[in-house]
Amino acid sequence: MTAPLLTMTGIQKSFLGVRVLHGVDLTVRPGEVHALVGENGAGKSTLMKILAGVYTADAGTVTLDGEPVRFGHPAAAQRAGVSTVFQEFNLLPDRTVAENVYLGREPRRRGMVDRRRMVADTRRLLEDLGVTGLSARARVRNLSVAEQQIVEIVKAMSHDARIISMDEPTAALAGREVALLYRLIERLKQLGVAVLYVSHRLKEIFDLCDRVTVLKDGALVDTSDTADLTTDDLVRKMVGRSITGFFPPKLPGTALGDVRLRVTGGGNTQLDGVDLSVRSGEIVGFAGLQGSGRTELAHALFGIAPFTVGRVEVDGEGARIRSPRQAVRYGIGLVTEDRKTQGLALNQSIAANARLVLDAVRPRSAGRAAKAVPGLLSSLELVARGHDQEVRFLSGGNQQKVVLAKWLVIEPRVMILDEPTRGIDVGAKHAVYTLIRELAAAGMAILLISSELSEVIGMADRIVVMRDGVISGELDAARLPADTAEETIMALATGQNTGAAR
Amino acid sequence: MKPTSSTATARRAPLSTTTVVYLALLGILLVGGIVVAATGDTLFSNANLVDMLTRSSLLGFIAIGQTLVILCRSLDLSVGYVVALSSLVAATTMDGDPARIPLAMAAALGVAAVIGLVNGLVVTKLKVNAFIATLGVGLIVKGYLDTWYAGPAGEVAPAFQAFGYTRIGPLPLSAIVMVALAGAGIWFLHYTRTGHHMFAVGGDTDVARMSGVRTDRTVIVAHILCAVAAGVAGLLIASRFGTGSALVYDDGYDLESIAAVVLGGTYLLGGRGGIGGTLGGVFILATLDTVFNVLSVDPFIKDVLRGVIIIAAVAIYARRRLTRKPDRFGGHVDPPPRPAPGDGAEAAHVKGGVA
Amino acid sequence: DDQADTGDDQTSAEGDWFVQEDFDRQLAQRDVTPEGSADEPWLQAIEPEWVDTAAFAKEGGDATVCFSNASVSNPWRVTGWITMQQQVEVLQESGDIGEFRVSDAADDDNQQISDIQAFVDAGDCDTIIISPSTTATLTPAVQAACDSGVPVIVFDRGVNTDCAVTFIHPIGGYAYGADGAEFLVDNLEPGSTVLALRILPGVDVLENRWAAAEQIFNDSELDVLGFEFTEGDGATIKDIVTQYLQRGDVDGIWMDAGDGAVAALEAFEDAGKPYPVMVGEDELSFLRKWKETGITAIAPVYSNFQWRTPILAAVKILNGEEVPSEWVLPQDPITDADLDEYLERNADMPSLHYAKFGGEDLPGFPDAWQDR
Amino acid sequence: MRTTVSGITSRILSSNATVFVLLAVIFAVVFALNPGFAEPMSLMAFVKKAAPLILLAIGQYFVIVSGEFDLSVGSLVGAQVVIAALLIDGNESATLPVILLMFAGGIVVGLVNGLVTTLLKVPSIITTLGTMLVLYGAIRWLTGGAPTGSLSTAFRAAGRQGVDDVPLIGQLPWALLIVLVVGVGAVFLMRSPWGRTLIAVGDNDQAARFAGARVWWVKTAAFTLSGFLATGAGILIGGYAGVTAQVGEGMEFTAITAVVLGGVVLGGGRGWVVAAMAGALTVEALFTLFNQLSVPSTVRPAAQGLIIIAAVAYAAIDRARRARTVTETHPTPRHTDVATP
Ligand SMILES: Nc1ncnc2c1ncn2[C@@H]1O[C@H](COP(=O)(O)OP(=O)(O)OP(=O)(O)O)[C@@H](O)[C@H]1O
Ligand SMILES: Nc1ncnc2c1ncn2[C@@H]1O[C@H](COP(=O)(O)OP(=O)(O)OP(=O)(O)O)[C@@H](O)[C@H]1O
Ligand SMILES: O[C@@H]1[C@@H](O)[C@H](O)OC[C@H]1O
Ligand SMILES: [Mg+2]
Ligand SMILES: [Mg+2]
Repeated sequence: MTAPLLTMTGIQKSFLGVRVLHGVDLTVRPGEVHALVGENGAGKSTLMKILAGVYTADAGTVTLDGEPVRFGHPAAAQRAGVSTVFQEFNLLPDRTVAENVYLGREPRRRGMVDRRRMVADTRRLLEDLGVTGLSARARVRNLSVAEQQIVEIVKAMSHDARIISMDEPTAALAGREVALLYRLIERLKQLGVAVLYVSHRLKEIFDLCDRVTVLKDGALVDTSDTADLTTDDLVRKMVGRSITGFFPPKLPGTALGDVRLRVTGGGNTQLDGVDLSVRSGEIVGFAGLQGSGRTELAHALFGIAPFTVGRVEVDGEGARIRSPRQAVRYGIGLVTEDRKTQGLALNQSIAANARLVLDAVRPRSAGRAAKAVPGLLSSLELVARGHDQEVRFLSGGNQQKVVLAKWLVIEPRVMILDEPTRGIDVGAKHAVYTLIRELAAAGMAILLISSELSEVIGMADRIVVMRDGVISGELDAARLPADTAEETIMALATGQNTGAAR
Repeated sequence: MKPTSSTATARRAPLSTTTVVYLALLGILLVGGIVVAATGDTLFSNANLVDMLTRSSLLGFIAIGQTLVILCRSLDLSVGYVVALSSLVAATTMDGDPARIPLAMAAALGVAAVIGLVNGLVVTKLKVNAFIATLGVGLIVKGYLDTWYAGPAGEVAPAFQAFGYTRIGPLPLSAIVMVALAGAGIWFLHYTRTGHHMFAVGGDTDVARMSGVRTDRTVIVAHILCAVAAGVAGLLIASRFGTGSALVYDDGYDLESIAAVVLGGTYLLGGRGGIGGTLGGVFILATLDTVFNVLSVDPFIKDVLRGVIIIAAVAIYARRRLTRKPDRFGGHVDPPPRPAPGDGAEAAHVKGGVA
Repeated sequence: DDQADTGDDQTSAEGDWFVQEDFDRQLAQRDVTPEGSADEPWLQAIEPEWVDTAAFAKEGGDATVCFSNASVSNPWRVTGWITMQQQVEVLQESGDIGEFRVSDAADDDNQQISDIQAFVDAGDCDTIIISPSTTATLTPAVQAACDSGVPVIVFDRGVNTDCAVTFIHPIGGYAYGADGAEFLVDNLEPGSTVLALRILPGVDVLENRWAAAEQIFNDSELDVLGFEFTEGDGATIKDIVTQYLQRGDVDGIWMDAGDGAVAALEAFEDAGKPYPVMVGEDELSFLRKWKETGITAIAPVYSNFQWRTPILAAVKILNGEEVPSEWVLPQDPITDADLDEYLERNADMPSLHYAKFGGEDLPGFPDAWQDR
Repeated sequence: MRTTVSGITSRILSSNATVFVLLAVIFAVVFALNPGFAEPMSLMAFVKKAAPLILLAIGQYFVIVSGEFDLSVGSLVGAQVVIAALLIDGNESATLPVILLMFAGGIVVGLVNGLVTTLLKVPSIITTLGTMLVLYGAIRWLTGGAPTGSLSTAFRAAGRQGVDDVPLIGQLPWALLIVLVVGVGAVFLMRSPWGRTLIAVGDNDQAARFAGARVWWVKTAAFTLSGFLATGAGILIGGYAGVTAQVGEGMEFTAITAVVLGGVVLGGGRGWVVAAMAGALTVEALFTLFNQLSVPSTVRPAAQGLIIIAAVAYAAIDRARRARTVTETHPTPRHTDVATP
């Protein structure tokens, strides 16, 4: 066994007095692909950012080649051969591929930036990684998400990296593009580069990784060879309990009523042939890979990027929804997948955010209707100093509750939840699930988009699977055999016929 | 490996913004030429050409500098005051003595650089919004000017007047210097790290910082260069006036230079654009002025037309939609949601892999 | 040096803008009887030195007259500009002038330099009239225009070169400033307080006015409370005067231009204070207020009719007739004695019109000045 | 929301208090230098002078808090006064129709600014720079370069007159009443659904749009209010001092400065309209202070520049500090799952 390239020992980190990493250990060997897995909020990204020099650890040591290191800035880590592809995109859309790759370290010749060399080097890096057809001079804005991902990896490689950490690199990739990433990683391995790989997709872990480290609630569970693990083992390590028991049962009295929302032949530039119906009291789950078009579907229904063909009906009546405002008028609510940029006015108070829809769409009755806000917030168990606190000071789970309150106060007929539990912790999640059950019981039609398969399986009455902008299948949750549910869905989502996950 | 990207080149925007700016310039030259011809004159006479180029020089210097700060997502409203101050510093330092020309130039540009430095520091370190910061610094300089220079002061050496009055062939020297400075600016943005970093800082400060760019330093440098460019404009003023003058600060160069930059296609929120476009923007404004002049348009109507044309031009740029996520399904545009230029081209691209 | 209004001598003891010699000469010129008919003050000249212009004579009339105007950015210039256009019309009718080509620099010196250059480059101006924006800064451009061989006429503000065939102007800023200051000295008790309101610093015609006034106040027993720049803005003027009144009495007001004189008087009204002894200008708003309130006042005049003279001079020059090399026009303040006369003559004129505009005999009178 | 006095006090204390402190300090110094200034009559004179800027600042506040700029208000004020003089020309009976026409004109200018900015996507700094040029040129073209005509006595009443023979203060200026009414109106407007939506739009226009707000309309309404209030400012300033050619010039920058001094953040989403009004008062008080201190006219811009930079820098740094303490003293949340910026 080779000497470890990287060791992290006893890493601790707190934010605002809350410890999120409790002494984590991690070793990475040269040329290995090492998976880092765990639930949302387990601390994966935090650990990676400490390695990358974005955060400094409160305690613990990092050694590289046996030498203790301490990176104060990402640039310092990169100089030492530690590169990171962050969870959020880190590129300048208006600059070229080459300019992005060499940002901050543009090669110079006689004091001048050597553009030719920059392009040539980028091209060589692309070739080294076996990427063809991606121009070093192309503007990043014009690239697909997958191509942008490649640029990020090339940028990481350009530092002569010996270890690259990738935080959910496939999060934005569709099935075919994941294959490209597989090839890239294969290639990195050949080049002797170690890869620290974070993903929620277990299939990838087994396909790609040599070893896997599991984090739970900021603590190390253990590290083992993937070859010695089954999917079940891994899930148990991550979650620590049976997934099914985690989701609250359907409330008594929940009844499937009439069809509240119906789409026939819906399509636009991103979607095609969408046929869909959701009944009152029903929870329809939407599964699919990132980029499969679930958010676009939500946006189409909500009038953000409306359907250009097809027909939408709400409670049996044809609905022409061309803007979010009209959607709200039809009694549709949308909890967006990105709270911060789409869901909240961060500098405004909790109360102001909670009554935003009322203020914007129903100004006349807003004052009266807003009287319900405090009660609603307390029933959601919001934790805050007071309702005049600005929402930017709230934790993510509490922020999400404010978003929910904003919609609940208008008592919508149809509620679209796009990744409603993204980035919120286990306790908050449970509260959200309970709430969803209550809404269904109250007769709302619910569309639940989630990338966490367990969530979809655990909550939905019916599961719609999407792939590349079309609905590739529909499953009745009650009839899904528990042990092969995930495989069935994944097969529909990826278009592969074989049971993909092990 | 067959990535999805064989189309990356095909998908590139059809026309760069700079091209559009120069097309607009061409259009205005054409329309202006025809209108002028209709009145029995010619726009493309030597005299008018010289006039056009001369008019563009002063604004050109200022707008070149303004481009740099705007690229960094900042702004400089103090340029008019810097022009005035540097013209005075140059003229009073020179005091008619040709031997003191280099000293005077250095002093003028040095003082300009100091003001730029102050602007940069107030914006980055004191975190004052650039609009207020540079407005405030401008007021401070104005106070100094009004207190210490009641009227024109100093005298430039006769040789120095060459900068403002000499022509090489039909070309005014000042215009040649201005275009050369623009060239230097373009070179700077293309071939220096700091230049590259200006795009990065303006595009996304966090990305720049994460990539190891010293963001504050970059913004400060942009402000210094902007002020120095305004300082060069001050030198041109001094050479044309034969003296230094405080009152030039009232001539509206601050807002006009911003308009020229935006007309040149640089994005007001930073990160996108360049000096080539700005030069086009400056020429557009100069052409308008010359056409108005040849046509003897009432000076007040000039302002009206200028206002309308600036808004219209920027509106046209804004309509040029940025390339976004490629379409998956091209056929579904029967009632197009909102016809925008570029839609057709993009709709033609159908992403493969479905069915 | 016979250029009266220039401020190039900065070494005098009294400050940048005071030149004793010019001060003395201008004050004396007020008492000189000008040559020429008093019915046409715009053709009168004080102590002229005639120059021969035969070299510029042009056959056949129809001359192209080019005019580079600093701006029409204040009421004084607006009034004069109308007068000038009316004068041009007369001469176009008579066939003396063909094309009248104008560029307006909107108070931008650099723009005006370009404008003059454009005239020179165009090569077809028979004469170039220049109303310079700023004395010192326009000098090189005017010099270049002279060097091109075209006869150049400068009026209003001067330049630091006497290359122009003629430089037309009223007596000047010192005389203007002195008229008001002397009036205050004569009409106020010693020890009275005076507030000076100025438009903006750095413009020589205006600086000279203040320099003369300051000189006279220094030699008097008046107490000058201070001077303030107002940019000619009524609200600023009213506010500043109001504040001075809150601190104490103001017995006299001296202004370097009459814009906003009414606002200054209103400040006294609104504060319930007695009117001051007032220096305004021959702007009708002020003259009317003067009449209405019966205050003790004077209206110094910076003869607006001078806008006719350059056009007439151009025709003279192109006819080869001689003109004064420095054409000093009379500049008599309006006093209590002739207030009524000027009010009557301008009864239908707008309030921002200048009483001594001298266009009553032009065919466009009065419409051209009334509905501009 | 509480409307009580204590509510307002706590709002003053919790909002960025810089401007209120600055205002108090300036007044204290002015009173100390010249106790006469504290007399009701002097204060009322001050109010008359300050009123137009306060109206402009309120209008500018709406625009700035929605994330935009309005550079056209100075020109608009000038245009309004000049048009009023042109149309009224001393004819008392024309007063009311002309005032109505002015308001219509102001609203149209605001609408154009708003629609060009929101629908044509022209950055508002360019849009309003354009309208500034257009108004400036059009008005001078219309009048040949300098104002003609004159204002009626009735027109001038709002800016110059008041309710006479009020005990203690003598005259209660109409301008004060107008500012109070508009100010109270603005406070209520900002508490109304529209006001809340406006500030949310300035904070995050995408979130506001996704909540069903018509962003284009909300912003356009803000520009329209700005045009409307600039008209009001024009009526007050024309009333206060009559017509001069320079009226309004540069007031856009003074108004923006006032709003920013009031702690309203350029870029939108933050700030209190009362603080913006206090900012306008502070700017005017500063001019008064300079006068009382006999600061030479020429030095004043420099002092003004320094004070503005200092106040805004202090507020920016103070805000950053507050953000930190608020987070630190925040009771440990049960769920701490997401990064706080
Ligand atoms: N190239 C792109 N440029 C800009 N936005 C994009 C691009 N690709 C995707 N998006 C946006 O990202 C979001 C995800 O898109 P999509 O609907 O295809 O994925 P999804 O199945 O909902 O997956 P996810 O779980 O990531 O939301 C959408 O808001 C979409 O508009
Ligand atoms: N800057 C920050 N300030 C405060 N809390 C933070 C910050 N960054 C992360 N946290 C918290 O630290 C915990 C770990 O977050 P981290 O992003 O590392 O999780 P993760 O394992 O990457 O989750 P995911 O799978 O959702 O990406 C979370 O509770 C998160 O809310
Ligand atoms: O233009 C100037 C005018 O404003 C002033 O009143 O008198 C002198 C002129 O030069
Ligand atoms: Mg993460
Ligand atoms: Mg999604």
